[in-house]
Amino acid sequence: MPALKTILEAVLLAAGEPLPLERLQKVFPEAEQPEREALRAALAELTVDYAGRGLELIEVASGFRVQVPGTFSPWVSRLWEERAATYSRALLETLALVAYRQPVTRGEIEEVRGVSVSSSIMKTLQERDWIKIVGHREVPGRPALYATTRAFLDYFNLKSLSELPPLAAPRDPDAIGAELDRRIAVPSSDSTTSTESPDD
Amino acid sequence: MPALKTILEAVLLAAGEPLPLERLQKVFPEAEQPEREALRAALAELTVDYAGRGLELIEVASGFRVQVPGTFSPWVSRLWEERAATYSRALLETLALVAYRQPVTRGEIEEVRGVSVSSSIMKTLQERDWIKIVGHREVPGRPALYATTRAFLDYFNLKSLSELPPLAAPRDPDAIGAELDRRIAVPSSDSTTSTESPDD
Amino acid sequence: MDAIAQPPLARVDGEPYTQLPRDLYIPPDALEVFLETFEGPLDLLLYLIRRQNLDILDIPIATVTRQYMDYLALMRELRLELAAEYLLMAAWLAEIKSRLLLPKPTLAEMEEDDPRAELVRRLREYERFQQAAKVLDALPRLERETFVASAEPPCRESVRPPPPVGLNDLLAALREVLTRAELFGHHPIRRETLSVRERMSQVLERLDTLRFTAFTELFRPEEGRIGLVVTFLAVLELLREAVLELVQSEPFAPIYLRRQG
Repeated sequence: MPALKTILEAVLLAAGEPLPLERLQKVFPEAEQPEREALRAALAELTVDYAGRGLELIEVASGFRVQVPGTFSPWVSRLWEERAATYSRALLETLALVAYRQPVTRGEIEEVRGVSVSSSIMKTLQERDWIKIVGHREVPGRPALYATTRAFLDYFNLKSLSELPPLAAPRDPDAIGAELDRRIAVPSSDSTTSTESPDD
Repeated sequence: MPALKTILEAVLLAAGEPLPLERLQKVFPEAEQPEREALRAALAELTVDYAGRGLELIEVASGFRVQVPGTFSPWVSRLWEERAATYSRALLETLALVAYRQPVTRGEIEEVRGVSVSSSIMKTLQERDWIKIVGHREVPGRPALYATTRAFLDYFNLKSLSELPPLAAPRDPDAIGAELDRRIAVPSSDSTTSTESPDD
Repeated sequence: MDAIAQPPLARVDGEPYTQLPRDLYIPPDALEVFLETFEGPLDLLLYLIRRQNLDILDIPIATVTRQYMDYLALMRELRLELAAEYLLMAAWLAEIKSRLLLPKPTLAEMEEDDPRAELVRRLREYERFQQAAKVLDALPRLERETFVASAEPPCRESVRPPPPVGLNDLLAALREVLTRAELFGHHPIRRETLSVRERMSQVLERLDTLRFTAFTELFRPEEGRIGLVVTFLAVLELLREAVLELVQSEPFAPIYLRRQG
């Protein structure tokens, strides 16, 4: 019988999608299923084996995946005529709002962005399986609540939402109020330009 | 820049289809395209690297392809297992009767169940290696006597048949406890006692 | 903030415009592109503020409002369809401006929020998510930076696993069948000692391979009295059911068991 890590390598490459530990266990007959710890150890060995090679093993939200590292994209992307899809700012802003604010309604997204969110953006995001409806807010109209999916995390090479880069800290509304009070303490017309340097 | 064979590895793994030499050349910028001979040499190196691993490099009609060797098919094929079906009630009843009344003939099973037992059920149970014929009753027709197997005990995590749950199974102790608590809580004048009853 | 590189707002005769012309003259076809460049009134306002290197916290409302209205007027002049949000923002800006111009009458009303506070809050909030969108876009993602590595699998045919069965399913099935049997009343089932029936199977199994065995060899002293009794009962039951027969060549000779027939 081949070594555990070799079997895992074969299975992960044949799968072409992330596999959770449970599914890796299930490729073995019932009586021979390795413990999760043994699997983790073998996967760690593979990770080391792949250093400096044309492939890498990473863990994303749906499990373990073998992929070609980003350093090879200059060569790999020349394989295909089409360039990788780029997404509009509107789509990315909407996705960012769902990712950082989930679960969130379309109305709440529109509130922050100050414009209506086009249906085609919501449709594209759902068709890509990056966002999905996870429920409804119990207010009149029962608007749908959107959240990101596991496929979203997989696609962006993330294991969980906590791996998203932190959002710039919100400015405390009280602090904004205080700051404004200080600046306008001397009744001023709004044309007065502050001589203070911007604080950010 | 990574070694030529590493780039080829990355490109072949990302492609997911056979790539002819011309396409492998084209993943390099025009000025840097390696000679076909250099490519062939690097591919030969990869072939050697993959010996004893979960992948192999082969040349097929339309080019070079990375594939999982056939020796791994026992594991890989379990990746795409269909969802397990469920057994019919008739089959479970038959199995239960063999387990609790063994050794037993098909006629005896039919007598208790009140309907005939299909041959396919007996065949399925024998193919699963849960029951087997252990003898014949010396009556006209010499009907086969069925008993459960060791594999049956293994599957249900039993050391012996005596560990089968007794027929008149006592009620789940937790359920009994909850029931008692509920009954005790009612006569109590103190309304706080009811909050102490465990959730069920 | 001004360090953030702006994408070209428009291309006019192939020339990229990263800054809107100061005199606000924009060729019509470029303005259409320009309108698409902005993601809404908040985006446009942020642009105006950044362009003049102003602090969001200290927006000169009069100036910004005037500029904003100029843009809007121009767009309408060109009969570009303006989203309602732009007009709503214009109305809001006008309201803020008018409130700022009003004298502050009493001390109690000094507490009142700066009319700009809500606008500032929304601008800052939107700015955060503009930033987040950029961060998200910069993450390495599949099909752009990284690619799923796959190798041709050796086989594609799927395996159908046998159905799982729980012990409880088994017990439930038995209860059901026995209840049914009792209902008809023909076959009262009495609970038998399982171990005897199990031993019956074992004895038969043994005879299946041997055909013939010494009676004494069936007994295992290590099983103790209970084990001996169970084996003995099993043998008796098998004899009664005419599955086995006992063979003894002469009195006191060893007793053998063999399958009937």
